[in-house]
Amino acid sequence: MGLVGIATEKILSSFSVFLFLTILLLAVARRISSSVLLFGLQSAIIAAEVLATAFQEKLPEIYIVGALVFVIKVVAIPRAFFLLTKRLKTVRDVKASTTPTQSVFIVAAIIYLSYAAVHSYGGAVHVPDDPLAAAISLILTGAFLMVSRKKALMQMLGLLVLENGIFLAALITTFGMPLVIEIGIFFDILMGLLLMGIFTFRISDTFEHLDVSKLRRLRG
Amino acid sequence: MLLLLPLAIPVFGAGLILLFHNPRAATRLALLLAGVEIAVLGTVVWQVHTHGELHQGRYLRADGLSAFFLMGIAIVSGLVLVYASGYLRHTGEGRFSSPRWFYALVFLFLFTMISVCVSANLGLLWIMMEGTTLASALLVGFYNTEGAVEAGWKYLIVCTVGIAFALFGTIVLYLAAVKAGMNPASALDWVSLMNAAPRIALDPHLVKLAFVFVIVGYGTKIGFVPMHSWLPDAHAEAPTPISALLSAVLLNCAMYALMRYDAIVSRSVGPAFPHVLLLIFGVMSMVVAGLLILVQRNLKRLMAYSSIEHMGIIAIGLGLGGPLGLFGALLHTFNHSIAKSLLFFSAGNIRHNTGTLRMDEIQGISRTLPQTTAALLVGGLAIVGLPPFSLFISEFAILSEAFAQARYLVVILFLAMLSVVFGGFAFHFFRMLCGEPDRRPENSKLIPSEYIAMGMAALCVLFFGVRIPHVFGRLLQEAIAVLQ
Amino acid sequence: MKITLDILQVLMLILGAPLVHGIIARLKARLQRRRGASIWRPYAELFKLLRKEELVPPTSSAVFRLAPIVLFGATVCAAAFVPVVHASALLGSRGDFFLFVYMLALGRFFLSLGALDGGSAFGGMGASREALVSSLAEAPFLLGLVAIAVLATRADIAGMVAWTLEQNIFNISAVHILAFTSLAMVILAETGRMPVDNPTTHLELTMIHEGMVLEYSGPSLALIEWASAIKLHAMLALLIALFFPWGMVSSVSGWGVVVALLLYCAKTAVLMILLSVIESAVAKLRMYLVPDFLGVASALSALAVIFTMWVKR
Amino acid sequence: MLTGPIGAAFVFLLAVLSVFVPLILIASRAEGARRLAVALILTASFAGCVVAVSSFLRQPGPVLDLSRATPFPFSLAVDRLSAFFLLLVCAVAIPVTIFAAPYFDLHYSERRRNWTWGFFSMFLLSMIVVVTAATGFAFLVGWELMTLVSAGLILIEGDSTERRHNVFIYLLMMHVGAAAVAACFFLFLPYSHSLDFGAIRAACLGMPGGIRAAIFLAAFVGFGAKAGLIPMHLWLPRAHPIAPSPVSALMSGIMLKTAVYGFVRFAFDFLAGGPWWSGYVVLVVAAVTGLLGILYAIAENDLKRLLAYSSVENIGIIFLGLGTSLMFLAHGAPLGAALALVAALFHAFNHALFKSLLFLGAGAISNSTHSVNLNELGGLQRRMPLTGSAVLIGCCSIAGLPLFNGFVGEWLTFRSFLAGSTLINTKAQIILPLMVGILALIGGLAAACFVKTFGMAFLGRPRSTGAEQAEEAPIGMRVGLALLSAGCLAIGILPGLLLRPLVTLVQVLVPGAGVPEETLSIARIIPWTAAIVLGTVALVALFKRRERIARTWACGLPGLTSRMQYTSTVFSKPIRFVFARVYRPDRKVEELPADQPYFPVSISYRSVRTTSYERALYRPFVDGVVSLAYRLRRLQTGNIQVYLLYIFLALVSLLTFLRFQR
Repeated sequence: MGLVGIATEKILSSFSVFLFLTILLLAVARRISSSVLLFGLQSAIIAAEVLATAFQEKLPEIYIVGALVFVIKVVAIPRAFFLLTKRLKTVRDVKASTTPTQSVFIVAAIIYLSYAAVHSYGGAVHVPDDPLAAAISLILTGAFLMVSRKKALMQMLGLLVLENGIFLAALITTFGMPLVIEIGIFFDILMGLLLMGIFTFRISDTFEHLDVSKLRRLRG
Repeated sequence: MLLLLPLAIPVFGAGLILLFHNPRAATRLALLLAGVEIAVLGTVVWQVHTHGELHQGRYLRADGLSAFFLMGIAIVSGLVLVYASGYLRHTGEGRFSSPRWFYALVFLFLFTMISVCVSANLGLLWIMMEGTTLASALLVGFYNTEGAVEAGWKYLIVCTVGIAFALFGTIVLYLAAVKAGMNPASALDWVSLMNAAPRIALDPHLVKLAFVFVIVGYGTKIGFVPMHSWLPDAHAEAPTPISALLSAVLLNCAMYALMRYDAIVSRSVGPAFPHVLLLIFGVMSMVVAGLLILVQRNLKRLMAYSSIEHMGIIAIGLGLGGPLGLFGALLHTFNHSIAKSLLFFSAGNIRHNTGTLRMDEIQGISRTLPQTTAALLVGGLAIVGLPPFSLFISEFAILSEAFAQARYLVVILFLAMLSVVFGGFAFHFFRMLCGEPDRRPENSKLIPSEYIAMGMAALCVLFFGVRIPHVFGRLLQEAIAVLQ
Repeated sequence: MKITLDILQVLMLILGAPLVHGIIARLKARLQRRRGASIWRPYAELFKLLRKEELVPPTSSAVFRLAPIVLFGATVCAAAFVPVVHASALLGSRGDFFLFVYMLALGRFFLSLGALDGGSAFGGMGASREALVSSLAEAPFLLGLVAIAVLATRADIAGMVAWTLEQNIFNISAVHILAFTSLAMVILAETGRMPVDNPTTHLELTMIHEGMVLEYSGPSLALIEWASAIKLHAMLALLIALFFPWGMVSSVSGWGVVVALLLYCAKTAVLMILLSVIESAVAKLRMYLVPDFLGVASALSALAVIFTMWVKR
Repeated sequence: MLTGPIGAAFVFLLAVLSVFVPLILIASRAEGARRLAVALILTASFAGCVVAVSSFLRQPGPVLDLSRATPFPFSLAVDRLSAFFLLLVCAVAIPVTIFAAPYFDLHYSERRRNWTWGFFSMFLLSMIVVVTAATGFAFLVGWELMTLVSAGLILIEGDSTERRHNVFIYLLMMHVGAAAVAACFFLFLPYSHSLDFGAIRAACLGMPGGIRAAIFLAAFVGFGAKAGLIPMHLWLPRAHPIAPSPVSALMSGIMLKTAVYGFVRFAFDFLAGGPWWSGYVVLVVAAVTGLLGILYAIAENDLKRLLAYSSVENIGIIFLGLGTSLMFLAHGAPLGAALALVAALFHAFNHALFKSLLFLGAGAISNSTHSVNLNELGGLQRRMPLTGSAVLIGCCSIAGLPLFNGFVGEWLTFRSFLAGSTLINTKAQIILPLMVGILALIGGLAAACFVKTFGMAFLGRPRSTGAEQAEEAPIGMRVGLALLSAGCLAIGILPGLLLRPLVTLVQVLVPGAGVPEETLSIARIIPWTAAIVLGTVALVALFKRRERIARTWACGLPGLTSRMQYTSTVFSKPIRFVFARVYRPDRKVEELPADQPYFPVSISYRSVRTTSYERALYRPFVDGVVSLAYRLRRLQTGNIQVYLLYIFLALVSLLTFLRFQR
């Protein structure tokens, strides 16, 4: 029970609070760049939690997973996003269809709901409440971002947040899935992002904007 | 070893094709590879049929159910590639829009779908389902037009989100399994899950939760209402062969995944819960899609909605369960894929010759395109479920199961929707087929490749309506046996 | 013995028919303070017409020539259903009143065709009016008879007559009264008497029957006239047989037959007087009032049928 | 049990119609091939007649079981009921085919001729399958094929916009009807566990009343739609007239009877009588159908539409019989039930004969004059005497005149009504005798209608050059007409021919009925009356008479023109006037020039029926469905965020469902 041990304890018990902080900030963020930064921060926290879990549970392969998370979600993806924004040189705000205040309230409601959900379902899974609630609220926030932000990039980001939530849930409930599967999932995420990048280029080429809410030629 | 082959061929084939810049050569190679692939798949199916299921490591397995779907994939993809070889006379511009990319992506697409059918591990299954989306997204956006890009984006985002929920569902199931004391290494393996199903039920609520997420997730890919929104766009904007692949193979693969989960859940918490959900989604899809068919203006969107409706029918068959229900559902997946690809092929010809897919601008093609009309007619009669075509058989089976279980609400809606859909198709087709054509296209004759593809499909539809071959019947029974 | 009597009955209905016409004409003349022609004149007319040559319209086909003959044949056959002096008839015991009514319809059908074959406007006018009247008259005619049949629980005319014979004249029911009225009205319409049709006019606004026969001449005309006379006679005989059969003999015996015959003549006479009074008292109805006239008849007959429910037991 | 020559003949019949004829027609377009095909169809129908008669006489008939080859049990069997209708199909098919051969040759190009004949034989096949099916699967297959193929035959004739509209309505209503029929088969499943007729019959005993009632209603709706009961008749006057005449003959003559067969099969054979109210329901609907049908028929001037409406009327008469029979069954009086059922089946057979005869006659007329509009015909009796005589026989039969077959059916129905007065239940006791009035009215109107039909088409002066230059139909057509009219006369004068077998058949359907003596008495009396009438006619005809052609009386005018004749429109005027409530006519009279009312140059008169079931009943429903569809269409907004929202909402609602589900 050294210093590291205490650190892991702390991380596992209280880091989820920071997650709530990130999503609240995401709700108010007006710039794509800042949202990306927040996402990176969020991923970093998750990575920390992964490592902590690995240390606590003595599961070597989870270290690898943690490393993957760090490399991909904290380093690679945000860089890719910055690249994209530079290349697309679009206006850089997120084009929210809800005012920041509304967003904050909604996210707060989400957090409350996820706690409620955890309390009602919690009996099933014997895990600390906060992280699970954090996971669920990440999922819901991701969904909320996708629905309320009109920029293609922000939809991608929302998807990633949602992804984070699922990943976190998996981690804290089952200490992650078998390694191969995890790797496959990461691969999928990367490919998906790559494709979405291609499509954002195509959208900006063909429509001269990135506002997905304006893509309404196909209906009925 | 045999199981690796059908996965390896498409991957390397895709890489190989990318090396050929000459469209003709690429086409030839693609057809060659397709032939080999089909042969291999055929042997796989035959092996499964004769020696029971095949294994490959911990992650690949092919049992009766896989064999049945593999057969469907083989047949349809063969038809599609033959048709496509003649279809790709003109392609969109931009990167990824040349014939070689087309074929390469198609082979990747096939790879993902095949591996969906042969993956023994639910995690792998999920990865590959996501893979299908990724592989086909570029194909949907192949033409690079406004519509194509828009459809592609919607397809990518909506399906990825849906699939994400499926992942969550998988995790929850995994959690339930692990908590039930299964070894985490094998807690995602379908067979061991089936064997341990009763044990998993020690927390039934968790299992149900898992199924809810899975049905929403994979339901998005299947095109259940209200998660169907991507489907009409993608089908309408993709190149015709791809529309055929999407609606005839991809939807079936998603349905296959759902079947796997349904089997586990039914065995662990009893069939009541999952079947109710399946019935709800099935009926909802049937009703909404059936009504929307009435008011379509674009031929391919019409087909897309009819695909949704038929997925609804299949879901109803699954939800009813019972020997006839499963029989009907599985048979319907096959019949529908053949008939629907036939319809898409004819739609493609019509677009070639009339230059549009807007049904109110098409007239009198029975005079200008007799052969295409014949194909369209056969496909149409089959798709609305009239004898002597194959879909009549499967719908007959599903209906009799529904009546036998005295589910009167379901059957009333079912019959009503059949009539509505019939009305819709009859209305649209009469307007297109009859009347005086405004202008005569230059080449109304089918080119050989189209002729082969459409002819085979039409024969298949008719033949399976008259009788079910013995071997086919056996395969079907084996598939059903896997699920029960 | 019985068979011969049956045949005699039919002959009597056929041969006596012109006499009935003659008598009615004479009675009407008297009521209108005219001397009127001899009651035997119809025979003379028939004889004359039968000897004349026939004028045929150029457009006409075989149907034109066939029509009067079929009409005559059908009417004769219908006459063979009606009992006169004893409760049986040549066909009366097996054939029922439906057959009787439809026999008349057969004749009417062909007469209308013959009229249309003339190719003139009059024929068409007469035929179409006849179509209206007859199609509306059929229902009350049959319903009236049905009412009696329901009471008698049998449908063959002879049987119905026999049943009526057994009843006491004093316990005649409402059914009989209603049925009689409706049948009488129907007969006026069917035989083309006032107030439905005027057998003596040739004014195209009013005529029905006369319009149809306008193109006919010579023997054909004779057959048509004769047939309509037979029709009238048979109808009267039917009324008598169904409503006042008393006096008819059930077992054939010489004197009984004679008495029955005399009684029959008396009853017919009464009916003829009634008819002639009506004819000279009532004005002809406008064409489109005829349906109302027949509607009343239908209502009465329907009531008759409904009343049977209480009368029966 | 396909033993002996009869089984062989049955297989031959099916094989020829299903395989040989189409193959031959696909194989070659030569004249000879077509002749061969026609000959094959004829021999097949003849074989069918043989099969029907022999298996009617000696039960059990042939049974053809293909269940091993087909995905669901598919077997054909010829029991007494099937045999009767099989005879109906094949017996009518022979003359129609004979007629059709020259007709199609004259009307169609090479290609269309081959298509037509192929469909023709498929059409016959489908109807044979329907009447001989022994499993629900076989029945439904035949049932759907029948609709499709007939639609194809109509579309071969042409595909103008309104034809398309009519065919569309036809297909749609038939499909809905088929759904009802399928439902009433499937409803047996929970109890019979198979759609084999034997199993169904056995299961019926142990079924709850509710299900039986549901099955009865489904059958009534499903088969009623096919038979054209008002208000489900909408398609009939649209589809029958636009088909080529031989096909209209098949549709009106036979196809409607398959619906009667289906209803009898269900209501009598399976259910052995519906719930207590069934008789009343059927009776009322049938009465309305008969009355309105004939009223609409009279008002028509298009010969084929007129015939179509009269089919509606005759279906009404048939169902009057069926309803009466159900009523008797409900009150436990098998004898009366038997009588009414005999009446219905007898009339069904007769209608098959004379309605196909009349449609073929219409075909011959349109073939010679290129018109079926009664206002453009006239004077044809002199120009085409044989056709005329045949049609005259048909008209007399359908008008229900004695000595022709139509009468006997109506007579039996009348007598079954009368027999109703002996029932215990007072309601039935009054209602049935009153029905006599309805049927009498129908009969009278029918007579009027066909006086008009024959008179306007064949008598008087020709009303158009087409009618003036008309020539007698070619020999093949005449043979077909002659055969059918001979049939009408034979059954009309010797009804016993058909009545005796029918009585034996009814013994099967209504167990313990015994022989209704009416059937015997009519069989005995009709020949006598015929003897008297014909004797008198012969006697009178013997009179040698001199005749001279003289101009028709024209009130002293120089001469009559065809325009001074009564037209079909005017002829029906009085009746249309009296029944104005039924038609709600919209009349328009134009006199030109308007300023001089006494010497108009031209007067145009138009009167159209404004009562429309389509507008009153069907439009609102269809519009409702379509508008609902449009409302749903609006949900597909095209905005991806909304789409995502749908997914999340679905998920959330399912989670809440799960939350409260335990």
